[in-house]
Amino acid sequence: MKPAPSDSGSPPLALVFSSLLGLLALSAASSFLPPAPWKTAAGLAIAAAKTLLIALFFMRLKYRRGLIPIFAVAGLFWLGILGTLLMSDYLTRGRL
Amino acid sequence: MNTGSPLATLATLLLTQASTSAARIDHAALGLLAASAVLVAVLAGLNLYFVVRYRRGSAVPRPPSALASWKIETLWIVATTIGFLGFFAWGARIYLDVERPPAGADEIAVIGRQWMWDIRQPNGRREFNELHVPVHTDIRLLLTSEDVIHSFFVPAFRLKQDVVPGKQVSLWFNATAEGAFPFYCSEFCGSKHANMIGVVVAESPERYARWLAQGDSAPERLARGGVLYQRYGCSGCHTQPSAVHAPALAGIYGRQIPVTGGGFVRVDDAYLRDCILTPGKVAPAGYPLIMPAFQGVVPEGDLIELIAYIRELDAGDRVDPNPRTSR
Amino acid sequence: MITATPVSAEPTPHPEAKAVTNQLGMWTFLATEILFFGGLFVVYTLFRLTYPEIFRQGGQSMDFWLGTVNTAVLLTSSLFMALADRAVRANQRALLTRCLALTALLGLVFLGIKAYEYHGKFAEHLVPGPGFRGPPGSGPRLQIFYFLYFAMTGLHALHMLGGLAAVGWLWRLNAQGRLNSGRTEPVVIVGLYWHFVDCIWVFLYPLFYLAGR
Amino acid sequence: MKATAEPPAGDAPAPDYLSSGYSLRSWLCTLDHKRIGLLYLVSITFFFMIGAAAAAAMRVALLSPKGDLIVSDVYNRLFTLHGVLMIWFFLIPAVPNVLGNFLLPLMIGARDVAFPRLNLASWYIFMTGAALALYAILAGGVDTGWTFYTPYSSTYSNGHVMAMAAGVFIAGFSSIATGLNFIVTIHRLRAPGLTWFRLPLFVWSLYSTSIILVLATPVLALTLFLMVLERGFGVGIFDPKIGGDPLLFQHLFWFYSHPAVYVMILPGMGVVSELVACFARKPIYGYRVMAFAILAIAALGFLVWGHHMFVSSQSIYAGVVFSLLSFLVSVPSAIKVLNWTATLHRGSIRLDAPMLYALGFMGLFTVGGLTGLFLATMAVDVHLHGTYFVVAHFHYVMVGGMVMAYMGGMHYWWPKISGRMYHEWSARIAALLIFLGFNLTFFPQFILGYLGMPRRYYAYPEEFHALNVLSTAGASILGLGYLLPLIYLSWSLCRGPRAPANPWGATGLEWQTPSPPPTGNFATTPIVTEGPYAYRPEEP
Repeated sequence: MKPAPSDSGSPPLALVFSSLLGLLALSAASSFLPPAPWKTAAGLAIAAAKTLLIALFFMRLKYRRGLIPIFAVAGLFWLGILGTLLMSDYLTRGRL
Repeated sequence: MNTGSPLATLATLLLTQASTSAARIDHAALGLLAASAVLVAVLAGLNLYFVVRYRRGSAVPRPPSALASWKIETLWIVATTIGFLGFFAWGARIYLDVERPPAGADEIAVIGRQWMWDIRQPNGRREFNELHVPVHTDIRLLLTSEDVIHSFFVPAFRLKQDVVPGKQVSLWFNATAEGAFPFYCSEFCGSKHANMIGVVVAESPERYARWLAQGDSAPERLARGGVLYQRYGCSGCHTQPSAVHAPALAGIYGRQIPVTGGGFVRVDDAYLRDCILTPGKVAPAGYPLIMPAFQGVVPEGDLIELIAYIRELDAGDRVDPNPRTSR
Repeated sequence: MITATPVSAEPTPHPEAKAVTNQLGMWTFLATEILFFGGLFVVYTLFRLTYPEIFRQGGQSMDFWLGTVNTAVLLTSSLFMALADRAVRANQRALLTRCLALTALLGLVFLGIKAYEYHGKFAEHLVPGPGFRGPPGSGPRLQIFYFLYFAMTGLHALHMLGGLAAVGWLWRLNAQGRLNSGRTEPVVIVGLYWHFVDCIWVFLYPLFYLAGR
Repeated sequence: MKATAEPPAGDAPAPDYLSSGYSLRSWLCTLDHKRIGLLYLVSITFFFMIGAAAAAAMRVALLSPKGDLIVSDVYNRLFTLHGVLMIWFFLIPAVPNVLGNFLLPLMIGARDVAFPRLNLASWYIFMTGAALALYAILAGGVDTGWTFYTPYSSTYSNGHVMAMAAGVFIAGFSSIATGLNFIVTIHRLRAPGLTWFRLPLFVWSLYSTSIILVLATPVLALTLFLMVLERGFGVGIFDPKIGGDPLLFQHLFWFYSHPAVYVMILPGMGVVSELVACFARKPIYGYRVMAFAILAIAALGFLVWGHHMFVSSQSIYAGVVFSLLSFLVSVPSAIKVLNWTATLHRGSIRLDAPMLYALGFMGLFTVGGLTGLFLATMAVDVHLHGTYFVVAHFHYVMVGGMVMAYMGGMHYWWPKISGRMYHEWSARIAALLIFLGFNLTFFPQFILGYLGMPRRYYAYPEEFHALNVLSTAGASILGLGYLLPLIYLSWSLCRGPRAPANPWGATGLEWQTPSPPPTGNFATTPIVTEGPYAYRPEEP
């Protein structure tokens, strides 16, 4: 629960930032490829990677222990409940 | 029908059972009632007994219980879970039967609008807030709404179905008793919600046939569907041979067809409805998107008849689609 | 049951314990926000699976370059927010001032670009409602795409405004000399919020700007 | 029973929270959780009275089957007003924001909640939402029902839907603020030695409730936001005309509103656990199971919302899943009822007014819970959905459950809150009147529902007349039962005898400090060495 006393071992923020810009460039570049079903998935995967970088290093989640990571994940878990059960209706009743 | 059973007789005292589903649903309800009554009686009895016996100042011994608490807890967790699952299974079984329409039922269109029920018999006879049906016949209502959500509720049949704008749903029953049974709108729909009520008139098939023949002699539903099929210009493109490259509709109902963008779709009521109102949403593969949208052009009543007509086009080698998906 | 032992008349919680309490509060709030925006993402998924074609059509009308530049702007603002956090912990108040100013400036640039985009959509009659005029060949359903676009980016923009107000508050605290390595909490808390709003945009970018490509 | 004595005469006694300031400012700008609790108490009592007046008007109107006493449009506005005010401005804040705010820090040995400013802000947010809702009512009312179903609410209704929805939306943020505050408080501010399994069950219930508030309320906010946006644009994603789905609104709405039912009942269960243990002088039977049951109800409560939609034309397979999960969530509820009964066994029971309410709760909640099984049984729900059976079930849980628990809790902690005792026999009579009046009002509605009377009808067929008259007769007794406490509690506030620190001989930290407590709650930080409910029935 306590913040780690030091995060000296962490990568410099500039490195994190350039990775973020690199991912953005990757995402933007992929949109110039011909349309394909995997592109949406790739776009979302890149977005997830960017979010992970921001959460771990900008929001310093990497240096937190105990409750804070649990709280951070709880919202996503409950969102999963909403998504799963909602889709269970729509995917088993045909179209709208 | 289970008129012989004492439970059913008890339920009849409360409310007429006039459909094949009614007795089954009453049985489940009475089963729940019996279990609940026993539980309430036991709990209330225990509470009263404890309150009197162990009232403050009474000189009864109060030794600590010898029985381990976890044993009792496990016992009643398991017992309630099993009991509850039993009722779940009972209710779900009846529900699936009640919700899945039988094949070959007579179809009557029911359109809800603020604040009336507009009903069209298979032969085109139209009635408002009255629904004539023959007894001992499977009837499938095709319901839709022109404005807000309504709900079609016949207490004597123990049946109810929300009527949702923008989609066609169905409700089936088999009336078992002759008589007049009220039906209600049971989803709040505005100012005159409480006045959106009517009567189901269940009568013998012969009387029903006579009643049906008395009405204004509109053509049969399929014939009317055929007229609409011409009037809205469907036949111009969709009846082969045609100068326009459009999918032929004969025998298409119930098939899996390829659609643009990959994948397959089963042609059912909901899909036909989509294709008529907003073509191009999920268009059949290989055809140019030239069909105009009929959203706001075809009223709900005509739509039901058009779809019924397309469904029956060249029914020869048709596969019956899963009716559940179109409920 | 209880022994009342005099510990101290006025218990002053350890500052570090207070910091954890504050951050826990902020993370709880962010869990709320995840459900708030997440519900919209679920709705988006539902409609995208149902009507894939309107997302192709609608996505093509999005300005790819404005969206990409805006993403870069927001990511950079997040960098400066993170630098501000580092500056206050190192007690570098002048650096903190500069970082906060840049964060806010980039936030304003983002909102400016957003406003320019909205203006374009209004001018092209792409706002859902009676005045909606989709491109030729599109049906009324296309409005669902724009409804989601305005709802989701609009809510995000409102959150940005909130974030800007919070950064302004930090600016004021700093000007009053009330932020230093002994009192970093306000910067940490506002930073969490700012980064979170950034993360939302990171998902909005592929979902809207790359949908038609 | 060990009541901590008043501070020794030598010390200057700290002023209690009530006499620490008398100006309006000292109340409206207070950061003291106890005063904020009282601000909530006054506000929700006011909204309760408006909501109850609407209910009374409806019951009077239903004396006539023809609907000739109140016209349909007025009736529709009355039940919407009743639903919105009672749910969002009374039931949801009742126990958490009044009793919870007042007691949570006291019960865990803290000086205040974790974020006192946020706590005060939450009251102001609540009042802003309430002001908007009242504006919507006064400007002409809303006729959608509290459920705001689309497309009626988004397109067809001509009431002040936007203002009302905005009011509920804003009040939602007050819920979130309170929930957030409680979660962090319980995690961070427990007294030394107060481990999780030494927490009173009321604290457990507040914790679970807060989780629901924090995770479900944003989805309500989102849903109302989309609905209002749809009303503003004229089209939207719930609008079938452009391919939207009205059922999506119901899904999102019930994702919040079903867990919200547990927000309304869980704190009541917590209160009843305190009352039963204290007045039976026994530890709660199966304390750990009770604590886990509360958590299980909160968690499973998120998974069952689809049982509101069995006849809505949602997928029948999804319906089966929701039905199964609904039965599972009733298991922990049943466990709680059984454990309370087991707690009475070999206790040393006194029937003071709070205990009467607790026993009433146990009976009525059992009936409410069991009738919930009727509605979770899919086939039976096909018949009962949208009828008075649902109305009766809901009121058995909400009024028979939650309000009974709230009244019991108010009486139990009244000496702590006000520093005065109330008149015991008046309280007992009121409890009995409420119990009888309640049953007479709502039991006939179960029968009405099974006979097929739909809810939200201002006029109804003749055959439902007798039962409706019976229900209205019951409502008049119920109304009297609610008026009595207003009278004798007001009297007690001015004239009641001074209350000692621990009038019930209860365990629990809140009884270890004077009545009413000083501003900082405890002169010294307590150290907890024992679990809750260390009662011994052998001692008289």
